[in-house]
Amino acid sequence: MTVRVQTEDFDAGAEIGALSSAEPGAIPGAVVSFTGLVRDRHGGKIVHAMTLEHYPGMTEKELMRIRDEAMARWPITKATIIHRVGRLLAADQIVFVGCASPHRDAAFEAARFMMDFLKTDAPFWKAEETEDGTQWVDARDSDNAAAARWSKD
Amino acid sequence: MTVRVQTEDFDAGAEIGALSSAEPGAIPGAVVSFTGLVRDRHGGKIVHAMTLEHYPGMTEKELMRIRDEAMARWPITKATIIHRVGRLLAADQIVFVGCASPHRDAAFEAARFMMDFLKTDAPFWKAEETEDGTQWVDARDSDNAAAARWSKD
Amino acid sequence: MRIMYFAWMREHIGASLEQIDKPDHVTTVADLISHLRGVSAGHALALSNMEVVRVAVNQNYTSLDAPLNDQDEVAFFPPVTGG
Amino acid sequence: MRIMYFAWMREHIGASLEQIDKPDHVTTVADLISHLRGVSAGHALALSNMEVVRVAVNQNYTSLDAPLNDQDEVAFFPPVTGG
Repeated sequence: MTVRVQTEDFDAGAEIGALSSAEPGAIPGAVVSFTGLVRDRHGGKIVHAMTLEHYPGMTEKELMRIRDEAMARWPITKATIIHRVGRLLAADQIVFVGCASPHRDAAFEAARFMMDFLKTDAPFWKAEETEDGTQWVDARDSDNAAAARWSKD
Repeated sequence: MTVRVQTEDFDAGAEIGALSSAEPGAIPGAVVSFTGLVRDRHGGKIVHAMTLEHYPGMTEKELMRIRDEAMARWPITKATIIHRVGRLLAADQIVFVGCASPHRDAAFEAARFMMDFLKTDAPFWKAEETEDGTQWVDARDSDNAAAARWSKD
Repeated sequence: MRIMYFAWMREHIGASLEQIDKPDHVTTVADLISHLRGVSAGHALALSNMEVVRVAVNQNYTSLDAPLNDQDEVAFFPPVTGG
Repeated sequence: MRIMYFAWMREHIGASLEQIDKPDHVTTVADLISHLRGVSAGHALALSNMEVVRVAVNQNYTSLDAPLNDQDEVAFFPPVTGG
């Protein structure tokens, strides 16, 4: 049950190991993880690095809300969200979302749900460094559409 | 681009690292992984261990077919399927499926697709050791339903 | 009140945090925005198009008609782009 | 032909591999099953309910009416349970 905002890198394998561990009788059959990387090309330009800014306090609160909502909607035994902040280089890891469940469908859906809402709700902003200088990344309509598909109407 | 059937354990973090690597200009933004574990309880019984039997030759062929089909359907840059065989203890890792893509939706869908078809098409059979002795595990209707949802019609 | 700005809004305004006394006529987020637009050209620019501005009061997303009081922390920021 | 059996089918039959000469009257998978049912009680038991048996010829899934020739590798096994 981990939500972390940090400048340091993370070890996806260690996080999957932590999600896999359980009391006797409760070993989850399925662990799904998403690892996001800094792309080195965006909109036709070479990206050297990016800086991630966030809203300390609100970020952790939103990430916990997203994780709690996932745990309320699916039978998941553990969930982890890690997001890095500060300056990152191309190919660096940015984000890890993972969860464990007795059921693979639940693990896949909950992980995807957490990523979709992290993209629209968690207060992080990316500034990309390209050959043309540093620019704030625009939000994408496709991310709002991805989050909207989970609404229960 | 890896398909492996092996008795040894695997390192999910190292596999995610391998999926993340790319030529300059092609760093994928998204890596999704599924790690399957030996559950220690099934149908109300405590499971101590299980033995995985497979059909050497056909197994690798089916896994490559599943991976190739995923790569034809989604824009994924790399995909890995690893399945262990032989005797495994409760909580051991059994299976790893992972893929990398520029798009998180594609990475999530392709990984889930590969797991669904691995469950119905790859010739592996589990015999579980419980307090009542060793028993072959029955196939589940829910797995056929999961694979059927990808049919294009 | 504490007013916070992030990303390009912070750059336009030149500060990430302002501490102000809530004017009496400011009772909602919309009132606060009208007030802030008069503070400087940077404020006016940052708050010119509310379509691309999100508002949080006390670290919860909220709408323009939300009520405010003097102890509130109000944050303005562009649509988020993490992950 | 090479005939292979896996999981509980292998246990019923007591062997994972049989090498046989294809009898002339065996031209399809269905013919082969009829033939094998006469080989032993174990074969008859393993092949009694084809609803729970999958067939592969030369390592590809196939149906009961698929044609066979003497060089084929034919595998019988229960629905798979890996992953």
